[in-house]
Amino acid sequence: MRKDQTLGAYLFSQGVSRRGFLKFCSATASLMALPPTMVGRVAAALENARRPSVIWLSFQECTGCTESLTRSHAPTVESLIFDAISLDYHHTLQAAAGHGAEAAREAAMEENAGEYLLVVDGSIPIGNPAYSTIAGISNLDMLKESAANAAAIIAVGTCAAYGGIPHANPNPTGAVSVSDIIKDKPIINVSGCPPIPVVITGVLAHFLTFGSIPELDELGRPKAFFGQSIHDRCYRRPFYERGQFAKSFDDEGARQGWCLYELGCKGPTTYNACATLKWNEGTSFPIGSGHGCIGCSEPDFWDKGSFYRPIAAGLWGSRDALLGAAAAGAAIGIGTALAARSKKKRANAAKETEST
Amino acid sequence: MSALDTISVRVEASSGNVRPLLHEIRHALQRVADGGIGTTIDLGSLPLAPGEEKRIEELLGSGELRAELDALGPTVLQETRYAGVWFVTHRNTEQEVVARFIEVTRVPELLLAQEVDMQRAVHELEKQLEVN
Amino acid sequence: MNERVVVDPITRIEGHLRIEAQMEGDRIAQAYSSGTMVRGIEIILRGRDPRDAWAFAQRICGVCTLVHGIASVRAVEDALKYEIPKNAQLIRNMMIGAQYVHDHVMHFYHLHALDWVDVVSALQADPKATSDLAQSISNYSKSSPGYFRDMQAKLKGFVEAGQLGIFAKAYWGHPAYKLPPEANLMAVAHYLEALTWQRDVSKMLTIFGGKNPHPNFLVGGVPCPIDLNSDSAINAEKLSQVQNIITQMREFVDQVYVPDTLAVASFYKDWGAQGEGVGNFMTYGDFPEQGINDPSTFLFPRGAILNRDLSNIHDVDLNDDSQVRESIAHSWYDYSGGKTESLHPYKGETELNYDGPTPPYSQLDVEKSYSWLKSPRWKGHVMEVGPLARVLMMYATGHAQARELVDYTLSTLQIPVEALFSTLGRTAARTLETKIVADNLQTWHNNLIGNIKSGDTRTFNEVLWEPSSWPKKAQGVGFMEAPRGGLAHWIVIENGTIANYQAVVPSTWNAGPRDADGNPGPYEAALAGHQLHDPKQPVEILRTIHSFDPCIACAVHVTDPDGEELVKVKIL
Amino acid sequence: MNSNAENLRNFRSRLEAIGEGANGEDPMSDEERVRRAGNAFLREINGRMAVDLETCIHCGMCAEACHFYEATQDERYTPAHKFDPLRRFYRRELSPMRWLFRPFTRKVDAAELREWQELVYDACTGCGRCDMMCPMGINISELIVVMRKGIASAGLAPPEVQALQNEQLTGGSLFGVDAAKLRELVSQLKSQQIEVPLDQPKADILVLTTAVDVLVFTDALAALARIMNRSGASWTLSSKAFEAANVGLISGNTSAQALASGRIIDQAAAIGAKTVLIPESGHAYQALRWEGADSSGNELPFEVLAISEFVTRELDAGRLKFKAAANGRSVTYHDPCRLGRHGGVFEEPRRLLEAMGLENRDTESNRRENYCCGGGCGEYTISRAAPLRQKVFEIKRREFENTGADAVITACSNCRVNLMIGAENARWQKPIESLVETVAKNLTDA
Amino acid sequence: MTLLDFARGPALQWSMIILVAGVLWRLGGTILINAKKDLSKARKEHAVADGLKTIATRSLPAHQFEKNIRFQHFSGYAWHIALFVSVLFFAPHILFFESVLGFGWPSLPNSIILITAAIALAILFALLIRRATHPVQRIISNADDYISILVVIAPLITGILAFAHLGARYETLLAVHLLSVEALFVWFPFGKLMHTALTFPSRYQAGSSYGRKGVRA
Repeated sequence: MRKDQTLGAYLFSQGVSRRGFLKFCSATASLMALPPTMVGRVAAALENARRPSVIWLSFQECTGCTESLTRSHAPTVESLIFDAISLDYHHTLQAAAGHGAEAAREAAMEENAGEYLLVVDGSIPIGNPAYSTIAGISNLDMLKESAANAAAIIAVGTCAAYGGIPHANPNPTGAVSVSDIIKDKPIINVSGCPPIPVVITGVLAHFLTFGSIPELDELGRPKAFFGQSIHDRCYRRPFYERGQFAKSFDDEGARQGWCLYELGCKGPTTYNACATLKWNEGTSFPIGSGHGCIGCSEPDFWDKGSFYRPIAAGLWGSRDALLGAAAAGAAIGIGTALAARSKKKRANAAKETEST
Repeated sequence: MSALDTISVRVEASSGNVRPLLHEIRHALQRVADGGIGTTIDLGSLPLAPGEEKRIEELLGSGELRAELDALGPTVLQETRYAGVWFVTHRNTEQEVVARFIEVTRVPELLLAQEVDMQRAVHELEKQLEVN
Repeated sequence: MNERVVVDPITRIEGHLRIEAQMEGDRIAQAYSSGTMVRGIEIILRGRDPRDAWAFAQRICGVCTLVHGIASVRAVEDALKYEIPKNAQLIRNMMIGAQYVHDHVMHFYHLHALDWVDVVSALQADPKATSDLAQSISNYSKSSPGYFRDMQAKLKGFVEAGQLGIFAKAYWGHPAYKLPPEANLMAVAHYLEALTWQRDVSKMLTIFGGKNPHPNFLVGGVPCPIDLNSDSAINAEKLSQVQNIITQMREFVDQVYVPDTLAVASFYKDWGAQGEGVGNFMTYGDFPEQGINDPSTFLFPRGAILNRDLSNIHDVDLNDDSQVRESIAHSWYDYSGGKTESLHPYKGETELNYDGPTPPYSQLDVEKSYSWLKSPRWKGHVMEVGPLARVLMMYATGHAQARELVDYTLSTLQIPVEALFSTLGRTAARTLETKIVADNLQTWHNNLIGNIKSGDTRTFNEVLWEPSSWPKKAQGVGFMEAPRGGLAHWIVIENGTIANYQAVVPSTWNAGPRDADGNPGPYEAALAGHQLHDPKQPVEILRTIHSFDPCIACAVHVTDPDGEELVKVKIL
Repeated sequence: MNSNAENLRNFRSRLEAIGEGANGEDPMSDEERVRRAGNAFLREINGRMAVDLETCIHCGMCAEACHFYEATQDERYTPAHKFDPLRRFYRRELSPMRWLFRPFTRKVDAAELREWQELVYDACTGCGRCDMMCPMGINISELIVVMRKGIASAGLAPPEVQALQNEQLTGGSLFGVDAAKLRELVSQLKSQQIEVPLDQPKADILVLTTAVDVLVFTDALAALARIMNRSGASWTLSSKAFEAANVGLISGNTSAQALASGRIIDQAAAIGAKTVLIPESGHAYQALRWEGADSSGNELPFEVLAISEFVTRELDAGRLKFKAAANGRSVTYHDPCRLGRHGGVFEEPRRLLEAMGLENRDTESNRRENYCCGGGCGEYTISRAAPLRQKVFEIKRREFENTGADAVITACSNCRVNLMIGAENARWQKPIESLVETVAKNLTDA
Repeated sequence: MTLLDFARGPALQWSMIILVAGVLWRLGGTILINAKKDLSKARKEHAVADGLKTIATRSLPAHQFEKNIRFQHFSGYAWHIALFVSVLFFAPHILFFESVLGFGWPSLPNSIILITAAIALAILFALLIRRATHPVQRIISNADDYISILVVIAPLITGILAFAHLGARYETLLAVHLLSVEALFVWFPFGKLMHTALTFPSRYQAGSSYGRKGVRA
């Protein structure tokens, strides 16, 4: 598919029928979590869509987000790369290395100025620019340079979206998110550690289809995927309603699929599509495999207490603080009582001189 | 220990969404039967418990008509036991399921020959005639 | 012309790696390996619930997405003397095994292959001849001329469109690429095949761990319960799904991966004579049959080999203060005892101390510190870890299948046993151990089913779950053989929280910089002497570095047991 | 009886004149009043009261126990409201959180002390019925006593109470009764063959009487003497300390209370009494039995008995005997609050009635839940409160009528005076009798 | 820091510290303003037993009072019991108690909790209206009474909303619920909610001081 070619023309040239195109469109609408009634609009938009250049930067990351992308089945990573986008720079996947790799990035930025999509995974350390460099360039500089002419930025993964694990207390490297640095570009946060692959591709598909960013929630995430909590859409929700909870891993409740709230599940406060899309072509999702949600699509989820501490238990620290408070309270109480006693004594003394 | 303890109770995982789905299908079907427009339900948007999708499939069963479409991977359009209710499964070229729908309509639109395709077919038939 | 060749970024790896090669003429005199990214996960781990540690540690790396999780739960279990049920042991083995097969195949096709395979050249291939070639090395079903024709057409359309995407600016046409067009086309086809295949087989971790990447683990067992009557547990349906995945894995390994490795290797036998490294190899051992405390039952044995001497296997003790030690002589850290000290991980200390050039820079000052990686040493020796070390260890200890596979490979390729100590040997060893692991997956799965049938469905041991049941102070080490080599996490638990946490990972062993005595790390040693055909297109460097399968996010870690003055940065 | 009725009429006119003898408010500045009230509060509030003041949840259930509220439905008569100034003072000055509470708690001023005078003297008899109601277990009556003490210290006790208190402070007895008057009565009794040992130098039992008995219920004193003599005990009445009533307790003046108790205690010590016998007076029993030791600062060297307790003991010991089945009449025993609820003497009077062959028919509220006569704790001396008292009397009247008994018997002359006045005003004919007189009448002659 | 993090973390911690310290401060400071020893001779030496007995017996009104306070008595019982059931037997609450106490207990089904919470809420509203309109309660009420009833009502309302996911996102509702509970914790030591603790010494005193006079209080 040439750069100036529309997707409709490209598919047509590949011998794909209109029927096949419509199938493609309804699958794409489903992927974008759009209602089936939107297929018509998707078709109209996709027909005229052009293959965007994508520059994917990896900063303080673990490559889990890229790994996740490769698990995408709709579209598959290969059809994404071959048909839908032009992935011009991506550390882990690209053939070129060193100068060649950097040259590819620079060329893509130049040729597609103002039109390319910048994808970022990983956080950016601002404690010291040398905490993370590529080709001798600090992440901060590379991000600013690459963002300058981008059409939009997709922050993939919780690190890029919200700082993620490097940002976790005490944040040794001063890691920050993309939106902490770039303020003048539309940014889509596709959070998750890693994000669900079809959510990554779904957002790419949205940009490809409509050339614009989808509707976002207050944390910059596409509402289509992050609009409802895991808990709201969890198949174990009826057990929660009935008050049936697994009390321990591998107990009878756990085996029968009872709610994992008491084992620390963060589903109620986590917004993501795991419960509906599930992972790896619908195979399962964490709750489906017996472990509570750890809340990985939420900002600072690393610092919200143990993954096994129920939400309701709070994060109030140790009992020592309460013992200290008890001691202090008792001491103040004793003090006030003693002061009150001496006040009474003075009043009794005063009585001697008082005539009634 | 009471006698109740000896009765083994099996609680099936259930999202509680299967019955409402069937109700929705029923109403949609009534609309189509009354001459109204069809409805498409994206199964990917429903939170289903493990095994529930299979249960839905079993509940709907399979009817008289089954069509296979080969475009960007196979798609199976299976009419269910209930006329006018179709189970549509799209797969990609790697046979991975990319989307599943329940369509309530007389004929899924995907089965109709498309005008563009027919134009191309006319064109190609002409070419064929020229060759021979 | 004694220039400095800099390759940064080293792509098709995990993480941020920079190689600087000091040239003497057209040969590399000295190579310098630098990890250029630091996050400080071990600092972040301090003070947290040890039961949570796996999730943090796992985010060290998303490629070897499971290994740090396993090492972490094992470290906590070792510290607490926490026994896990047999099913959990088997499921963990299967998850680790699945990770091996998945990771090695992806490394071969998606990270390493493009060093040997010229994608552009594939356009010239004859699909029929390609089909013949494919059928001559394997009975894999997808090998018809039509199949390769479609593949070639797709590739052609892609290249002709001018937007090469991930294939842009590579060293296509470089004379070091020696495969005929047909082999290139076959490899490109399998590159794409492998992408589909890996999506399917990655589901094994999802079945047991809920998602992939980053499946879930549990101190004391595994989180997925087993109940043949429940949809919400591992049931018969899921077990048969697992069986299908294992079958699919073994098919691909036997019919595609192994034949491809041998086919490609046959064109690059000269790489059997370079890129050796240090000649010292170490394994921690893994895949326990009877529990983690009985190394004699491990599939992968434990030991150390010095100076290629396979007849003398040295014992490795991770708790011995004098064995594993880390040096920071050329790393951007400081020790209280000075830069020349080396410390055992239990006592490890670190203070970030960047004294390199201010970015943007074009060259590092290798006389000083030049990497965020430390330099771990075993009894002072530089050690290589990874598939080659494991295969050598199995070979040396008489593992029958390993011996058979190694001998078969050597004879097929008609290369001497010394060729194992090379870039080629490293890549071949990865393929061979993949087959061994894939075959064992079937055994573990059979054992799991057998155990379930015998009535044992336990997957979690609750006894030590509550931190109140723990000793006030405990320490332990969790080790494993990650796909990239021996991995160990050391943990110190005090009052129910993590007091110190340290990971010494395979890529630190392999990619670390020089130590206080100036001994280069395995990457550095392996690169020395390489001849570069064109310093501007140093594909030779990529070949050897990729043969180690670098994982740099893993390799960089910092700890600070004192918790004071965590970050002290001097910018020169 | 007749003489009693006549005496009562005289006593009523005397009562109405008491207030006139008082000087009205003590002259002092309002600041001084507030200061003195505060000092009194400071002295009197103890840990028990602190807990009570902290605990009140303002549920208002106490109103339902209060006869003044029940009779009028006036919410100001809610017991919890009656100690509101004390609560506020406490919160500002003694509460553990006084520094926090002070800015949010209005200071008690003189106007309020004046306002609360009516609430704690006219509209509270300290009967303690609300104490039994309170779900938090607050001793409300005790807190109202402290309220009275504060108001009294501020010189704001009602004129009648102040007048009586002054009289007791100066003369020792009340209503113009003095030693001479007592002697006169003693000799009068002697003329009726009733021997009253007066001012014996030594005696086992010091018997007290009250001005009301001397003035009104002379028969009661006679009856008492008959009982004592019949029991054969060594007893005496002392002209130096014959007055059992303690106006200090009523008015809230602790000094006056201590002085009145002190006279008795000293005299008992002087004659070597082992027992001090309280006549039919509820508050006198409380003043000496339960508060005498605290007033004097030492444990009492003698026991304090109400006359019914004494008679019961003598009966048990066989020293006294009743005529068998003398009556067959039915009566209703009215528990005086300070003898019963505040004193713990519930059963002895009932046992005596039974022993005399009288059928006791308790009112629906009885013993610890009994309604006050409506004029206790000096209330009946306050002229302006007469209409209020009369309303409250209706509650008693209703309860008494519901029993259908022939007569009301009580063991407190104050109750009796008050009930008789109420009955008279209401033209209610039920006889209101004295327990001690009934006992005396039913003693066997031998 | 999100609102929920604040509510679960520092706000919870500090409100609990204030709660514990405040309760002991007020309790200690009150009880230790000691009473003088009563020098009068007790009628019987059962004061301690009587005190303890009264702690229990005061939970029920004496027969003769019962008819006058039937509404208050019933409603008081009903809302207290409903509230305590809601607080003590809702599974998430038990998890909180477990985190503080180190042990938990079985929970009740959510439907029951919802009913009890609704009952408690309805009665509290009725009592709030009664307090504002009934002459007796109005005259003895101060700000404390209204604040105290509101800080009890607030967690019930926010709890029901959070439970039913009504009105806002769950974490916001949960945060608001937690904050309302924390407001209760903070207010607890300073207002009349302290009767929860003080009623025991108070009743004990009534029982023992009346008891030594031979009167069952």
